Amino acid sequence: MSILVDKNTRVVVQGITGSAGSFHAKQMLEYGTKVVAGVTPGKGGQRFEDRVPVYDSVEEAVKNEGADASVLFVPPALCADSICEACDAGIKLAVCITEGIPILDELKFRNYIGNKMRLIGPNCPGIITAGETKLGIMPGYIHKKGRVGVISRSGTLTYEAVWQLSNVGLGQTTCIGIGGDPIIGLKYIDLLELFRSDIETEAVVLIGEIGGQDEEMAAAFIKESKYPKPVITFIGGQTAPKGKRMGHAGAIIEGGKGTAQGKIQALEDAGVTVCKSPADIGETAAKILR
Amino acid sequence: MSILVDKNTRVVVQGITGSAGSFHAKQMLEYGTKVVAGVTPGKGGQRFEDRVPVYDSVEEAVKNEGADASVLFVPPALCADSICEACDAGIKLAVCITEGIPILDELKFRNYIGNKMRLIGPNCPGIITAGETKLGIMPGYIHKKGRVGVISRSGTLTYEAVWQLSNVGLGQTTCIGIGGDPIIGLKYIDLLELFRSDIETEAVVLIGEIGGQDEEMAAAFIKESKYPKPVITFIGGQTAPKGKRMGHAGAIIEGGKGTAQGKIQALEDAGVTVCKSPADIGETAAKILR
Amino acid sequence: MLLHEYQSKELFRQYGIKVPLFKVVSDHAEVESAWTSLNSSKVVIKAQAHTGGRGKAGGIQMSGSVQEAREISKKLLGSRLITYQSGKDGKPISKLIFEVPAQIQKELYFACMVNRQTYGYSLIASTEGGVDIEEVSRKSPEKIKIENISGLCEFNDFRFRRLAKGLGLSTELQKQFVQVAKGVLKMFTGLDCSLIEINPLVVTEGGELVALDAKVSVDDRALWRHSAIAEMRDKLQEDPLELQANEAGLNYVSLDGNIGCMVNGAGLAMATMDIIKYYGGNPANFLDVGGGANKDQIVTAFKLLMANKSVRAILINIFGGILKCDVLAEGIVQAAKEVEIKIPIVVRLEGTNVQRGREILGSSTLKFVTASSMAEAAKKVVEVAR
Amino acid sequence: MLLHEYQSKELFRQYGIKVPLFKVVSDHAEVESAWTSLNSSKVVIKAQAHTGGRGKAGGIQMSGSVQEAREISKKLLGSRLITYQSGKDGKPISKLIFEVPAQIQKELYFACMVNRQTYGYSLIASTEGGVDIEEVSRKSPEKIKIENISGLCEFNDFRFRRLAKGLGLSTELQKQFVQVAKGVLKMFTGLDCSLIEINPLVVTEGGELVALDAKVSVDDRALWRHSAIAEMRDKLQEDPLELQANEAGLNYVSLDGNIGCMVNGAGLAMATMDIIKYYGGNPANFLDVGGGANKDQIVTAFKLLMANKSVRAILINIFGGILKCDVLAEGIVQAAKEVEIKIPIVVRLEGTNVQRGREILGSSTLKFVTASSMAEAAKKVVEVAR
Repeated sequence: MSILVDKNTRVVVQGITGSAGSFHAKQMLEYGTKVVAGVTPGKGGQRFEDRVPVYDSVEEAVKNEGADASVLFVPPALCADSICEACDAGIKLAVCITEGIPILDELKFRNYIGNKMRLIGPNCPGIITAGETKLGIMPGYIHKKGRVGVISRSGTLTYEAVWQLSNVGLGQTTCIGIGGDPIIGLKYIDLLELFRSDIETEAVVLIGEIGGQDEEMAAAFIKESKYPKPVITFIGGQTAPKGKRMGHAGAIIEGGKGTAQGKIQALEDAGVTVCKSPADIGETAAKILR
Repeated sequence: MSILVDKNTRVVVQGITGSAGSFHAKQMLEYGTKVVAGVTPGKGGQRFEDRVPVYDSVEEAVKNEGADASVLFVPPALCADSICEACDAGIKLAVCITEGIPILDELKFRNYIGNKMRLIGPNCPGIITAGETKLGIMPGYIHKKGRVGVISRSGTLTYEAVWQLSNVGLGQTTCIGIGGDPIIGLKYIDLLELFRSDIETEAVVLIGEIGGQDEEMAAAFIKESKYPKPVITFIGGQTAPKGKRMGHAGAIIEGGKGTAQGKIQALEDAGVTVCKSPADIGETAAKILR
Repeated sequence: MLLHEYQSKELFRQYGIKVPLFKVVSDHAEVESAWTSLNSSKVVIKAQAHTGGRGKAGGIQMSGSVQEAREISKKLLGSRLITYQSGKDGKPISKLIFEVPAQIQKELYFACMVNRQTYGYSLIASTEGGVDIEEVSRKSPEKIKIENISGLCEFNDFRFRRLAKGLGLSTELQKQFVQVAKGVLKMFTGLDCSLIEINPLVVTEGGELVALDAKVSVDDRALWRHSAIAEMRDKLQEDPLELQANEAGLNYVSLDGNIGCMVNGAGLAMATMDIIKYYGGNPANFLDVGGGANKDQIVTAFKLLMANKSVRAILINIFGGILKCDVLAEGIVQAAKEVEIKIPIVVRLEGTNVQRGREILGSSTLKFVTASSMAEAAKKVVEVAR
Repeated sequence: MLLHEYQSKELFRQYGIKVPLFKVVSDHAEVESAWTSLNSSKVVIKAQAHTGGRGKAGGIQMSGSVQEAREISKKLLGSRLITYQSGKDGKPISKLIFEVPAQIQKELYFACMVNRQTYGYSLIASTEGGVDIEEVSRKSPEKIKIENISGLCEFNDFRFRRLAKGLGLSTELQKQFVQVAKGVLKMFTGLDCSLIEINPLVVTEGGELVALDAKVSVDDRALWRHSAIAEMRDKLQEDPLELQANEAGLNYVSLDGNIGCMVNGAGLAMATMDIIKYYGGNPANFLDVGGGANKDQIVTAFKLLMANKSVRAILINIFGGILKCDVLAEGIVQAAKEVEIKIPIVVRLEGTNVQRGREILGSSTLKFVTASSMAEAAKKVVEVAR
């Protein structure tokens, strides 16, 4: 089993004719993802790799190919529009890879989609159900069908964790990079909730980093809901210089939260196993699951 | 019984220190309405008529006096803000009397309140449950506790209908002027639905007028839901000159609907009794209810 | 408030919507320089008047020389343009547009308005531009494409593209269409418009999307926050009585009958007209004195009624709510002092402060017929107006 | 992108937020006319530099005569301002503000930023203005009032009023505060700001609410739609290496250690720093080459690392996703041709196109230590850097 996506997920790639879009659409096809359509306005009628039909709009991709999920490789300036388009077309899950979207655009599409569509990202590697389907840019071969769910704000650090899980023989169920931007779609809590009822997922690896309060909220959720599966975490940025980017007022609103120390404290209070080194994630999970 | 408001409704008057606000707040008090607070920013701390406390914000009125409904006598330019304020403060039903609110403001507060708060109006006479409470500007004495619910887009034409119902001895349960603006809160359908389960309401008088499609939608609702109570209507503007205010494009979107003839046709098709003369509303209702 | 074509086009330019090169001519002396500055062998001259059907009525003419332009301008400027939409008196022409003619490949229709049902905006487009869109709507509704825009979302390029694709535009024209739609929505929301209509929106031979005509209406209720737009009002285009009513905060529409009506509330006013007809009479006007009328407004309202020489009887039908009956009564008494009233008046008063209202009327020297119901009032006024 | 105080205040004026009368002085020759035009017996001179703590560091001085102003300007213009926040090299002063001093009755704090949790904006206000707000937040959190604004609604006067009332302002000042808050939100959303901070926002003796200082930061990602703002960038205020990195689309932060790091992805880059420390080493920098780096960017990244003379070893930790390992490898080989590399390099490659990447590195003349895991790489680089 898995969460959110599996081998039956029918994927449309928005921005398929761009360079990142076409490279990763090919990679997804190779991995086995059902890429049923591409969308680039003005390029409808083409075929990508001689097989995937390209449309001018997501609406047409949904109508003609039954797409139910979308991966977006769309330039930052056009992303908000494309996400709203996916939502209106009836896409159930959108994965936005794009980095560099203006934050006010993020606010706007986040408010627009509300609960109508699930969004992963933006500025994320995507989601993969090992051995079944990938919607994103993660290298497929590092994943191995297995027993652990992975949730991470980071991109490459997720690969690191996944690679370790594969090397210790545990493998993964579904891995999700939720994205590094301040405004994102699904958060730790939403995904922990989904992993709770996925019987194949025996443990969850949660990769966090400094900034924001999402890890603290996840800790509170784990504690209050008496989360039934072991959670293993690593928090990046323990040695990062403080305040390089944070204005004064930002520190106020987060009231001293947002530091690696605070997050680690909160997670340990919730009974979560916190790895000291990012190289210990796989081993730690292996020890816990025997 | 009644719908939406009764003698226990705790009312805050927004704009109570203005001339219309203070006049009608007094009238409401006289009618027996529980006016528990007034709000005028900057005038908090006063007492209206030596008894009703005035606050700077609706929030304080709700917290200190338990207000659950609001009547707004606020200038058009400030109305959108005041409606959002009522919504945020937890008011359940707001009645906006104000006329002349810019339509884009109406769009904005209508989107803002969504389903969080019920709104009557704007540009309406308000709502009254005969013999119990009135939230609005209708002359109280014309109403008589009785058997008929009244819903109307008009102000004074509602009084006319009510007066007739009182004179023929039927009286009213609750009467609602839903407002004459293009963008309003509760519509015919919402109120018909509420009247359906009000056991004291034996029939509904529905006063419509030219423009928009709300009467047609009400007709469709009555037909499709096999509405269980008799509905008596009058449609104003049967002899009004056409197109004085309508741009071409407006006529398109309404596709020939919006005329008195179209509305009457739709209502008669739905089994509704349509009065030819506005003077026949009371008599017609009396005949139907014996 | 309706804008003139030239005003609308100047705003279009500010919002990035292409319009043909044009000059405004208000005086014969300006013809020469306008002609020269346009540097075109032909110039379209368009009368600026608030009415449709200008073309068929001679309000739009092509000139091939400055002499011809002079002649056309001489004929148009200062005259009244009578079209099938303008009413029998037509509309005054105090300004002309001198415009470089567009090389038209295709004529489209495009409009934006508020959507009452979705609490947002509707964009309406058609491949049948330059003609009466209501006609198109009746005969070939499939040629009309509608896109509903949420009142909240600003990201609608995909909707604009869908509309453009529905019109069968090329990819390049789709892009231009998106810009036009964006500009129109920005102007609509930024200036509190109630209608923006571009008919036709043309595709030129050069492949450009250009607004050839423009009908823009701004929400009167929002003019307080757009002082520059409010100043664009051309009062000469409005019916003098309606204008006077408007300035007094009254809602007045002239009609053909002989019974003057003064009513409070639009619904009751319409119903009053309906019942007058029902009893065989003919209303001379629609007059809603509004919810909160004061004494001065009642006086003005009375003068408006009396200004119509066809009026043979007056029906005052007031059901007091915000407007209190005593205020109305005082207004009538005051008006009677200022205006000589020789025709019969039927009064029906009910509602807030009705007793004081009746007393004031009763103790005045004014003669009138009273009625205790709307039906009685209507019957009586129809009778006396015969 | 941070703006200078004078730039922020000029924008404030456009958005209806009151600021003191001021002149910008970039050159000694302008002192006289600035002084005269202000027509004030005293003038505050403020160094324009991107750092807090200007006052205590002598960056803000009062002058009582044009001579004094000349002397202060001479000292400040062209010098570097070193404060407790500026870093050891300080920030260059190439402009001054000459400002009429405000008669201060009360100092408030006011700021606006994005709220990650509510998908809207937060307005933050305090009665404790003119001081370090983090300090206030720690010691008297009850003195800080926060109002969350929806990302959609524009009607928030009641929220602004609530905030103003929470500060204990009079009704008149509440009205002014509403205008300030409206202006700030309009500017924030209109210019894609990421922070607007007014500290202090003062109540003058005359009862006016005036922004005495201004810290405005604009979202770098949105500068493409604000060309006028983008041009305000003062590159002299930025760390030269960070600036160079930024212009190449890289994310670089200088640190104190001796191990240069090149990593893709901010998360992995932070984790790499963490693991270096974990094994007893000290990173010389944070360098995220980003998701989609090309060969030229890798070359630049390499040059950045080598520009830091403290660096005694380099750790390259790449887990290829969008950034393909072969592209990275080609970049390294190219960089090695352009920059002489005498220090040890530890490379750990994994991910997309890793085989080709390893082949490229393997077939080059470049010497490096390979590692097959992150832990191994960290251990090795810490070892060789000793």
